[in-house]
Amino acid sequence: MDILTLFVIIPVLTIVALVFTKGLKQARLVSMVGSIIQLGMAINLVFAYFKERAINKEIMVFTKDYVWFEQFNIHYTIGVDGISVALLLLTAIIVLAGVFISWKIADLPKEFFISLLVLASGVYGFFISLDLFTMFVFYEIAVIPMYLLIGIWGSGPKEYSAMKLTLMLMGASAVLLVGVLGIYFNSNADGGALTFNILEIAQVNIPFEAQKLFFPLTFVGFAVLGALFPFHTWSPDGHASAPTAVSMLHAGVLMKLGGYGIFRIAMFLLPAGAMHWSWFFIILAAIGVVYGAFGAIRQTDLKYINAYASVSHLGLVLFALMTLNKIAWNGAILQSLSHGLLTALFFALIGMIYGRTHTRDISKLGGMMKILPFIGAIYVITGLAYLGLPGFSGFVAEMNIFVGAFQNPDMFQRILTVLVVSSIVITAVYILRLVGKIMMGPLVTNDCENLPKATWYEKTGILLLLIPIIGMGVAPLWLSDMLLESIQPFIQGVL
Amino acid sequence: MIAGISIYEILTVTSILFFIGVYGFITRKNLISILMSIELILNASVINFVVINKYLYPDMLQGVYFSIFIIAVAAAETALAVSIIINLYRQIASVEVKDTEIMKY
Amino acid sequence: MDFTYVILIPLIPLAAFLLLGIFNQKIKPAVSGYIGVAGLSTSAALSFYTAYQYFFIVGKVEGVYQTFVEKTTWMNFTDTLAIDMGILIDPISVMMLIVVSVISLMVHIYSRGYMKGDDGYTRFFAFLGLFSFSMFGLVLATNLFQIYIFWELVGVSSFLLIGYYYTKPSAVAAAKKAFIVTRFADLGFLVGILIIGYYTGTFDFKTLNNPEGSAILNWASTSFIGLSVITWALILIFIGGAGKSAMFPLHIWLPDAMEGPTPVSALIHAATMVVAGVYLVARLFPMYYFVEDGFALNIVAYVGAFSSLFAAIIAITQTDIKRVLAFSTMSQLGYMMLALGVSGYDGHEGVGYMASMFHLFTHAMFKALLFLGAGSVIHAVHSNYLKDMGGLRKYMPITNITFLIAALAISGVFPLSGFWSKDEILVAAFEHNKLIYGVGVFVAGLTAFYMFRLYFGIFWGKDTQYKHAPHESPISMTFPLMILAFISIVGGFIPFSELITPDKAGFEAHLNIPLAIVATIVGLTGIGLAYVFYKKENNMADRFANAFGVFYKWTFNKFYFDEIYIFVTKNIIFNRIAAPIAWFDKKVVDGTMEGIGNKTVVISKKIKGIQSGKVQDYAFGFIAGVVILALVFIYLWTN
Amino acid sequence: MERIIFYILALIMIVFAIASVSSKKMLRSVIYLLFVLCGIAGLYFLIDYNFLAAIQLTVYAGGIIVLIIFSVVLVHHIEMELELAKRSKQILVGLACLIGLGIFLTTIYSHTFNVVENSITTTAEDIGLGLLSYETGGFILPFEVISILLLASMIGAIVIAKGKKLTDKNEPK
Repeated sequence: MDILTLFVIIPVLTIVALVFTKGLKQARLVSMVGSIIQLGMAINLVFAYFKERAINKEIMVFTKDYVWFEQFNIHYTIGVDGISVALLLLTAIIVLAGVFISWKIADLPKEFFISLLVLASGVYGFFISLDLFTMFVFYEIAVIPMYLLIGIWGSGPKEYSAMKLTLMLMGASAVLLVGVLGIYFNSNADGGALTFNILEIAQVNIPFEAQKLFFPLTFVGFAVLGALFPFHTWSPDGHASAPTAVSMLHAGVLMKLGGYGIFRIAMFLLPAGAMHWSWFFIILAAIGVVYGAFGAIRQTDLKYINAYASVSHLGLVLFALMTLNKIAWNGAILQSLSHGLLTALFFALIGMIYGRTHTRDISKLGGMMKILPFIGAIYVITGLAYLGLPGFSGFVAEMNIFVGAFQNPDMFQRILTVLVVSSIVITAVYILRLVGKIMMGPLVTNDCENLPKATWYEKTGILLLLIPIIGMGVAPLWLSDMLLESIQPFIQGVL
Repeated sequence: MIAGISIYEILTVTSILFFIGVYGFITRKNLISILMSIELILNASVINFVVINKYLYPDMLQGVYFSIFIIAVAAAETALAVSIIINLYRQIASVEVKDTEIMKY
Repeated sequence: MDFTYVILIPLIPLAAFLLLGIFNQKIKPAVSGYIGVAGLSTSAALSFYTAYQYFFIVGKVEGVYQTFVEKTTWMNFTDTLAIDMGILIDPISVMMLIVVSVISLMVHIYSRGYMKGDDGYTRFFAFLGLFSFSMFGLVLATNLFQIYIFWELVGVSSFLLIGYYYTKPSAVAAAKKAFIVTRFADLGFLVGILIIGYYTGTFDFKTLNNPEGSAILNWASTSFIGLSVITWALILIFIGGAGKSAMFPLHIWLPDAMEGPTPVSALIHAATMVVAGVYLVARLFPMYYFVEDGFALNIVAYVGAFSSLFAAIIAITQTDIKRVLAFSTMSQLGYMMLALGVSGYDGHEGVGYMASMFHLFTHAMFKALLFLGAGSVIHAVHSNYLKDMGGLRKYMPITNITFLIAALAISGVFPLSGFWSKDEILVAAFEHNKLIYGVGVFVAGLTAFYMFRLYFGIFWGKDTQYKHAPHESPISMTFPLMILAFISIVGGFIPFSELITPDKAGFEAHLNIPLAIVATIVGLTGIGLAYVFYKKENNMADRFANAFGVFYKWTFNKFYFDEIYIFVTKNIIFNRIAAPIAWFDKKVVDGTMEGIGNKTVVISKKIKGIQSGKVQDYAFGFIAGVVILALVFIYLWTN
Repeated sequence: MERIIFYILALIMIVFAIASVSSKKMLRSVIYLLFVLCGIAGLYFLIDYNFLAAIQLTVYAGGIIVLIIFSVVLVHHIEMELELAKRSKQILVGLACLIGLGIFLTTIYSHTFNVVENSITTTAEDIGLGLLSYETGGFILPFEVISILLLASMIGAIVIAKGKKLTDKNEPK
């Protein structure tokens, strides 16, 4: 058994073990153990990667290849580079934190954890696969459980939100599938056989006309998951209705699949298409950044605010990707990681506040810092990290994006960059409004004076997320260098 | 052979009959009327069999045989249809098409 | 000389912050106060040692002060462009170390008395530690990006400290306002950094500031709308500095920031953080001076002069003593900017630069003193307003005397420290630009007037009947006052012209007697007027105010800048931009998506009707289909 | 002479067919159909297929029409007015039928039939022999199959028509 396939096997084994559990206590224990093993493996993978990278200069390391469906040349091809390693680690962290945050889930705990782990296994599989078709399969595996998770364990208009989210993502998948097949049927442009293997396709010069046609399809297919304006509307409703751990996992990891897919497939395989279309999508992304931030200003539901903030922050990822610049790409990956941790943390905190006060309406909250000092303090820290304060991961990512985007001497792109930079001010406005309203200020109601303090599992979950955020923010060099090295072969295509 | 009448004229008549049958089949709202329209259609085609046999292949009788079979089948069909109609009438007290749409969707 | 130990100066407060922050609940308040003071004392001692080492032992090589840099890579962008973290030792950074550590230490000591019994005592000291760390990091920054990083951290500690009384809505609003306004200014700073980073290929101060370096020599290589891009970058960076240093029109946050505890106002909003903008311009002074013949520097001068005048006028009418001091701070910061703006580079030409730094130093001391004195008063009478005060000299002798010393110093009375630094500024302005000189002299008079209005209003004036007789503050509060008063008296005799000059070579400064006399006369006139108006309780001031009428009202309302700010934020951003976007998102974008969904349902219902279950309908479809197919195949599909 | 008879027959058939599908009275509609069927029998006489004409008369005109009349009488009041389709639908269907007819006719007229002039008279004997022959071209197998089919349909018709008892248990109303 190779080191990467284990990432899919472990969740599956955990699911199998979960099937035989009874009740909440056993279910969460099994999930926790499974997730901890997973996290351990992810950390181990980081070290193994560094060791391997020192001697192996291929684009991907730990590659394995098994034929899966011979007729169409579909393989189970796996391998990782620095980017996937980082994202795998992120996923493992968030899944474990999600398990901790769901420690007290009341309804159908077993089924909940199973769905959660199915989702996780899809994500893991997506990050390790190097075969378009396999990737697509894992992508679907990751997206489908969302419907159940929101529809069953959600709150508010959950059926509606679940349906909306699933339909929009499925619609995007359909578009994506066309793009993927388009790539597949052009993969013999140099006379070879049709193939789904990403590394092989990257060697092929797909005709420009085909690239022009299939790049937007592939891009949009993934970008909907990355909340590209104007296809972001599933995100606020979906997040608002989803249970906490699902919001965490979805915003934290699943939405990263979009950016990662664009990077790995759209950009890497269709570089000419990317260059041809970059002007268009960069505008959309820039609009998304500013638009999401402004949208967040006016919301009154905590989760909606965070969802719009995610639109804005993930807009930055797409923006950075479309600038076709190495530094900005590094920033995009960093932003993916940073946003994943931050937004998961935010959702976790919102879940805790909601679990105690049973409201997410900011007009009904106030002065929480006094009653819940730990949660309040972490909330403020998270808010500050979210608005890009130095010392936290967000700053590092944003600076990479801004500096990278500014390296392009094209005046149009510069102006867009300045526009995008201005989002840091708008972000400050809504974050501070939020913090000022719910954490500071006078108490709004008196009946919440005896709210329970944060429990050990909540604290564990929070610290699990907070420590990497600070780690990334204080010492970004090793991570940034690891990513830069891995980006190098990808950027060559578009330069 | 009918003296002075070409095959074209006969075929014209049967075509007209056929389409009258089709028209009736689609426009009538009563199960029995529909059954009658079907009879018209059947008859029009039976004539064609017969006439083509007579005009083009007078040595053979296949057309005739076919018409006999068709008449036999039509008789059986009518008998069944009538029994179904009667049964239906017992159940819903109507033989109008609009009352028998329960199988839609 | 190895200056690596300087890194400890910021790290010790950081350690204190982490210690107090993480074990917030577990540490006894008394202990946390000691931890804070001990940490800052160590930093201060190290700062003095550094200053001694630098200025008197190893700093000067062949008459020129050297720049020492110790750094390590923090993040790589490209092969050449990277963010470094490190320390940069040169005259101004060492001077700032002294200022920050002294004021911060004094405020730490003072706060032990002032904040006694407060719920968030430990939290307060933690935040002070965070601020000190950030400020030290800022002054020691080796490159633009590092200064930006600490710049933001300073901003956030300011946010946290202004919002220290977080249950008070006005404090929360003020904290938000301060952060957002400065963040808005930082936008300019950041874009400026991006431009500089792209066109010069470095963020490093040493490379950028080298008068023979490519960054300065090649400034004209690219231009944008009539100006060199580098000039644009410098203007944008100055916007960042103006935001922090409360220059017009980004000053609106500073008066509100007085919602924070008074020691915080003294530390952050009088002495250290607000001078960061001045420090930033001074840090990049060679660039400002050489690029495009000082175009950006002229902007600095005029903005500084205008802010100085503007704030001084407003200060006259305010009744909240902390706000008077806040506007005074803004006015004095304008003075420093003005001084930088009129400075030259070589030798005696650099007097403005020197004077600015000199004034930064002396101002930090006496303004901190004023704030701490005001804090002592507020502590005693539990009010911020002049109307609740009067005749306090009898109750609070030490505060009275130290406050008087500070007021005299800021008014520029010989031989207190303010006299010397202000005189140098006026000399520089006189040599450079007569208009700015005129403004400077006028502002000096106004300063003396409003300061003594304040002084007489608090300690003399009417004999207010107090419910609880005010009493002198404890020793922990008066001790810092005395130290600062001492520095305010003798600070003017430090030979700044030897130590801090643009070309780092030093020159002989002479007292320009005629200008000094003019300034002194103006200052004394201001004091005299204040004496006449406010020494005894009388209605002259009111009569005067009535005579000015509308102008007085405008001034009293700070020229309605807060209203404009509220209009912009509430009406324009919140209602005119955010609300339509929220609406647009709900109705148009989401509406489109929803519409697609709904239309699908509607259409499917329509299509469902075709499947009617009527055989006749099917038959019709069949017949019509056959007919059409037949038509197509027979007539249209004829090859 | 035959020509005239043919035209008369054709006219009768078409007119009564139209009347049959458009009449509002059920029973009349059936009677009109009877005329059409008789006309068809006449046509068979004209082309010398007497046996066929006889079958047509007995089975169709005799059997089926009677069956239909029975059912009409069983389920309708004699004078009940039938509901007609919507005018728009009538026109639409009529149009489709006319176009279809046009296609039929143009196709027929554009095709040259290889007509063999003859005056062979087919007797019932010929037909009977052919039907029962099991040599090449014989129709004995279809004949048997048809007879089975008739039997089956007869049984089926009886079972269905008398099905009331079966439904009684389930529907006690």
